[in-house]
Amino acid sequence: MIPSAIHLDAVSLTFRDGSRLFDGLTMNVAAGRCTCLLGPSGCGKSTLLRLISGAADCHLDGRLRFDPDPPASVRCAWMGQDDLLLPWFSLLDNVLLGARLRGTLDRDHTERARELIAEAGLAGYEQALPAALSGGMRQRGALLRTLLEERPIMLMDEPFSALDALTRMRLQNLSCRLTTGATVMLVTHDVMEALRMADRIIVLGGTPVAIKTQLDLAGTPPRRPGDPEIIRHYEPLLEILLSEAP
Amino acid sequence: MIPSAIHLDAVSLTFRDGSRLFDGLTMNVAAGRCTCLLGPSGCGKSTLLRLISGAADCHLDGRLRFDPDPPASVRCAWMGQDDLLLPWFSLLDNVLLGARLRGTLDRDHTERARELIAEAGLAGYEQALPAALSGGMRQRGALLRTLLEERPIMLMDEPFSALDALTRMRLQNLSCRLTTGATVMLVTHDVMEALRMADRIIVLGGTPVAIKTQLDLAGTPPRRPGDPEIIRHYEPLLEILLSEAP
Amino acid sequence: QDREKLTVLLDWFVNPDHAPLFVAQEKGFFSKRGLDVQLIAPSNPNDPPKLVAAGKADLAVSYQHQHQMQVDQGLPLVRVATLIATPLNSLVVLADSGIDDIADLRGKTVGYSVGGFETVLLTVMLQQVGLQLSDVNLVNVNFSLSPSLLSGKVDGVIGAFRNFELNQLDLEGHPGRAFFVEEFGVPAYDELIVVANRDDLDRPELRAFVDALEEGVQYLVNHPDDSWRLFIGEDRGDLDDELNRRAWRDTLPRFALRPGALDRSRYLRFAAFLHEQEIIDGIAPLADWAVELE
Amino acid sequence: MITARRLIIIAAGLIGLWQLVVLATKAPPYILPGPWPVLQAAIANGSTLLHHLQTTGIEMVAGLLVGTLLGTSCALVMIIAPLLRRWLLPVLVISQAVPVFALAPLLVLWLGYGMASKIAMAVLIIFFPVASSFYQGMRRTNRDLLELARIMGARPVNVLRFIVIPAALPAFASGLRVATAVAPIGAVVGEWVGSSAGLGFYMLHANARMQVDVMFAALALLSAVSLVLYFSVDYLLDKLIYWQPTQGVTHE
Amino acid sequence: MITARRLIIIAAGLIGLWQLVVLATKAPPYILPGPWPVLQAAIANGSTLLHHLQTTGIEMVAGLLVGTLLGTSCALVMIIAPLLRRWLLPVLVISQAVPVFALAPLLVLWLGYGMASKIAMAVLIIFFPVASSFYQGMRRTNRDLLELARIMGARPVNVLRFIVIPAALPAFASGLRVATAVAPIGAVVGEWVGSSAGLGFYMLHANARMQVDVMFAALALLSAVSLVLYFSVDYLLDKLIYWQPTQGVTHE
Ligand SMILES: Nc1ncnc2c1ncn2[C@@H]1O[C@H](COP(=O)(O)OP(=O)(O)OP(=O)(O)O)[C@@H](O)[C@H]1O
Ligand SMILES: Nc1ncnc2c1ncn2[C@@H]1O[C@H](COP(=O)(O)OP(=O)(O)OP(=O)(O)O)[C@@H](O)[C@H]1O
Ligand SMILES: [Mg+2]
Ligand SMILES: [Mg+2]
Repeated sequence: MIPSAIHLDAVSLTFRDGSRLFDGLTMNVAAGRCTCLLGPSGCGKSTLLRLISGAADCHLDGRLRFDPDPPASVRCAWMGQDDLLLPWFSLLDNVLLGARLRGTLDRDHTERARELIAEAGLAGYEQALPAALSGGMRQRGALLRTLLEERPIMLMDEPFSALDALTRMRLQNLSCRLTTGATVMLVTHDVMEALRMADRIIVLGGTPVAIKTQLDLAGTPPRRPGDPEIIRHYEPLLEILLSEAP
Repeated sequence: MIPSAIHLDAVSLTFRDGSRLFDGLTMNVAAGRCTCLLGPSGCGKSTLLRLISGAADCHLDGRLRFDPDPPASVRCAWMGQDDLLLPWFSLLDNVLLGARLRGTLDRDHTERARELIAEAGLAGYEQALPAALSGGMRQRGALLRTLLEERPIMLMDEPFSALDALTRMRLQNLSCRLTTGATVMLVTHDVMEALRMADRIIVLGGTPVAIKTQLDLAGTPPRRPGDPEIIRHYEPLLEILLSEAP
Repeated sequence: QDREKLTVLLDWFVNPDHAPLFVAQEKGFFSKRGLDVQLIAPSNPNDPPKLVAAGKADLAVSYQHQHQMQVDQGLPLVRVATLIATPLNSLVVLADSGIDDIADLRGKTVGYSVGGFETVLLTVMLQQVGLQLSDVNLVNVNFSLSPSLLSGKVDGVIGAFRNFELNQLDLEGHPGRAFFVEEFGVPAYDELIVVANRDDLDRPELRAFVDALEEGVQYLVNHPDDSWRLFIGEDRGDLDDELNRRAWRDTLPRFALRPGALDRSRYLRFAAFLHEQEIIDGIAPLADWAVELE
Repeated sequence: MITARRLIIIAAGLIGLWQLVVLATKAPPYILPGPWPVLQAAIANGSTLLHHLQTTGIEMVAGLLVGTLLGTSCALVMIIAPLLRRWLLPVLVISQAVPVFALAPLLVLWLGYGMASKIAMAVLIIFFPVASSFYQGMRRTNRDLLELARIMGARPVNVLRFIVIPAALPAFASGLRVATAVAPIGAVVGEWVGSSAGLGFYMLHANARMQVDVMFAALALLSAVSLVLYFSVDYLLDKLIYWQPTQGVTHE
Repeated sequence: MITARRLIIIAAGLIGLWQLVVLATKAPPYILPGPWPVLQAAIANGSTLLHHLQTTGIEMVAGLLVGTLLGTSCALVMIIAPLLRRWLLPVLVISQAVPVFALAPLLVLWLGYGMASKIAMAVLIIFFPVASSFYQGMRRTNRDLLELARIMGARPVNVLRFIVIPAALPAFASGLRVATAVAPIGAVVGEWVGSSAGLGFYMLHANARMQVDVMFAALALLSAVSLVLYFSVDYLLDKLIYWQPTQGVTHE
């Protein structure tokens, strides 16, 4: 699996209702690295991920390039802000959705899914329907479904937002392990999370929305909570985020 | 508006599928105070809030008491983990839902809703349908809808989980201001948030789920980020949350 | 064993009008001539001749006026036998309705079921007393003749069969009064006939069928009581009620005793009548649409 | 929206299909005439057809309106009063199982031979899909929304108005589409109750006179009107559910 | 589930209602007989009725099965091939506007006088609600789910199987409920195509001979069978959509 770099050149979007987002946004996402997107609510993070995944329902001006450019059907894995679990499938079946949809489901894959489910603290809930799961459990299901995809580009929209500190840390570690080598784009509102997971942090903001700050971090994610890199960047980053856009 | 204390005596729940939750849980929530619930994902925080709101679809053993006990129709305001915005209503109409459902909508109320929407950073989106809003914008809509209710008991399930740091802080402040005097129960996974907002923090955990720790905080919420009470409790609380249940 | 299959479509549900067919069937008059006759009842009297024309059945029970209209429309059909040799159609009112004469119908409502022919009958009858069709209100009651008359929703109905609806009304305690069409300007005609596809005329089975039918009629008039038992026999027990018994009695004298015989000038006379009333556009040579089988 | 050009293409396609069926099955003209003789018959009887179409059109639209009203009312009653539902639902189901000819005399007895009995019959056929779909749609309202409303101390009528009914609109629309498609047959069947005008009446009449081409001309006219009615309603329904833009499942 | 006791109560209620209508409207017995003479007629013609019921029962079930199959197939075709849909949908709509008597001779011509033509007619009436509702349901599949599947590189057939079809099952169920309710009339109308057995035939027959009580006995039997069929299908459909337990909107 060769990871792809993602290049956005002067991107502007127009939604169906005519409203516009971005105004010539240019962004480069390094191949094989984890890029975390931070930015105020409503600034366009989710839309950006959808755009890259091909799921955005809007008109694109400007250019979106992948380098190298794998076929669309094996390019991305995407975890949206909603869990999008299928209510008629058990947790296990939901986690296995990708393979099932491609018709490539086999015993190994199922075995692996079971292991990951256990690792995510969901052992015993394999056969439960989404309606009988808690919000955080559903989110973990969606995460595992995404991680099992193993694509060159992994897009994750606030994947740990509904998890408690301990579970969150575990799943961050799991995610890092399973996405090593892939180009990861991760949207989060948790500064600590961004600092743990990212090779590069991009902060969006302003009107029109543009890159406010870009920050490259040393060391290999996931960083331990007390990592000096985290301590060094925490306060300044938070300051940037808490500062009002002009 | 006289706030109610909430008493759970030896509560056990049985879901429709026969699975059980809690085993004689006893919990007292002080009247007029803000109680934050922390605990691992899936431990039953949301279910607890639903139980108190009367929305839980399960069998209750044990007792649930309110003191004083206002009529059910004016007892609680509830914000679930999902935003539950009505897709056919604009943001403004969604925020006004309570009054509209009770048939008490008037100009003052609408004016107030508009003000709150602006205060939550959503000015200009009053007429937008939920489908055209970002996740965090929808969550703010749901929060405002709840805050406008002004009930003796305010139940909020991870109300800020989809918000960036700045917006989150603003809405925490807004919430504190608008719920002063009410009994607030707030579920969160963010330790800092709990320390800012709570008069009392209850940590759930273990099997069967029980109260692991209970912590009373001095001072009036919302505390400022550098507040000594926060600094004092942050590390120990995080430790408890990160410690494996036996 | 290898008897010739012959599918015969009735015009309507099984009723005493079909007695000769069933007597012939039960007495084995068909089978002894090497015929295996299957009788099928439709619910729309228009369809059977069409299906014979399309080759989906061998014979159909039809009405003379319907037959002539279909021939006029180019259907390759030929009358090969007659089942009932007099008109049955009549205009019926309730006896206590105060309508003693057709002239009393002025301004009243008259129900009918079959557009075209029945309205023509009514027109001609009204003409006898100096009225026009526009002097009455016409309503298509779609075969719901007696109920609409009984419930007072119409004052008269055209298309009522004298052997049937009159008895029906009587049994409900409201006797009717019939005005017979042939007594009010309509030339006499055959009510029920049997038609075949023109291409089949040389099939010997058809003549055999007519012969069996004739034998059936003869048995019927000679042994009416036994025939009744044959008619309601076996799986037609539900036909055994007062109405059918009366209808049976009233139908007996109306069967064609020589089913195969054709009164040519009577057919041409009726064709002229239909033509005059603009029911048919032209009059084809008789041999094209009505024959006596050799 | 369907443009005039597309309409013409579709009409041409349908007529071609018809001709194809005639040719392929070799159906004789007195059972299934081809488009050409039917067109001639239509032209020859144009004004009569249009005259009868008027009657049937009124019946169709009136039947659709009254049927929709009755259907939604039934659905609402069943939602509001679950106890009543137990009694109403069987009656509704039976109402669908009763054939016309059994009811016709009753309707005429109660309503006479005027428009009323025909519309009643059309309504009987039209209302059920609406009632059933709308009821099922309302019954599937998100439970959490209902709980939210209850906690808010909502008045039941407002829960219906602002939550349950909008949530069931897609289901209602689906039922109304079925109802619209059967509206023409509802009107035609209504005319069998006893009538002196309308396309159904005229078809029976032509059928009895063996004017098969005239009957098919009436049929073609009825079909055209049904299509117009159906696609108009379809368009309006898509507008009505403004928050759920329709799109294909596959990418066109 | 409906218990035997509840069934009896409902039956008694319906019969009471019937008697009430008779008394209230003073309908004469030759138009609407009361329950009592009808019961007598039912007993007197018991074996005949049951004999005809068999035929109609087979037609109903076969019509429902084939109709559901055809309906789902049509819906699937319209979902899979939007281009084809443009042509298919008008044909389906027209198929609902064509009255029986126009089609009957055609069906007999093509399918003969046997069961086939009757079932075909029943299917024609039954399939549309299924096709329409199922299609609408599939068209409303959550867009995000479809995008997710596309991103996953799903095979289209699997998207249908695992996402689109399950998502449309509630809508399908709603359509199938309507179809089940009209299945009896479908079978009855099918028998008008030309038959010598079946409750529809028997009713027409009894009607033509003014045996109104016998006709209503057949009607009552047909109604009872429809109710059983409807509530069986209703029950099965509730089971089929296992992830969406039904509940009342109001609190019973
Ligand atoms: N309807 C249900 N049927 C069966 N089990 C249920 C049902 N709803 C919830 N549960 C179970 O109850 C437990 C608690 O769920 P709950 O949603 O209250 O958790 P939570 O503490 O809010 O978790 P999270 O932080 O992930 O939101 C979970 O284990 C869940 O599986
Ligand atoms: N379908 C749409 N039509 C119109 N506007 C839209 C649509 N989808 C999103 N938007 C607008 O685009 C902007 C960005 O939305 P997006 O969901 O990308 O934000 P976000 O950065 O993910 O925010 P959050 O942190 O709250 O999830 C918002 O202002 C939103 O109103
Ligand atoms: Mg987002
Ligand atoms: Mg929860």
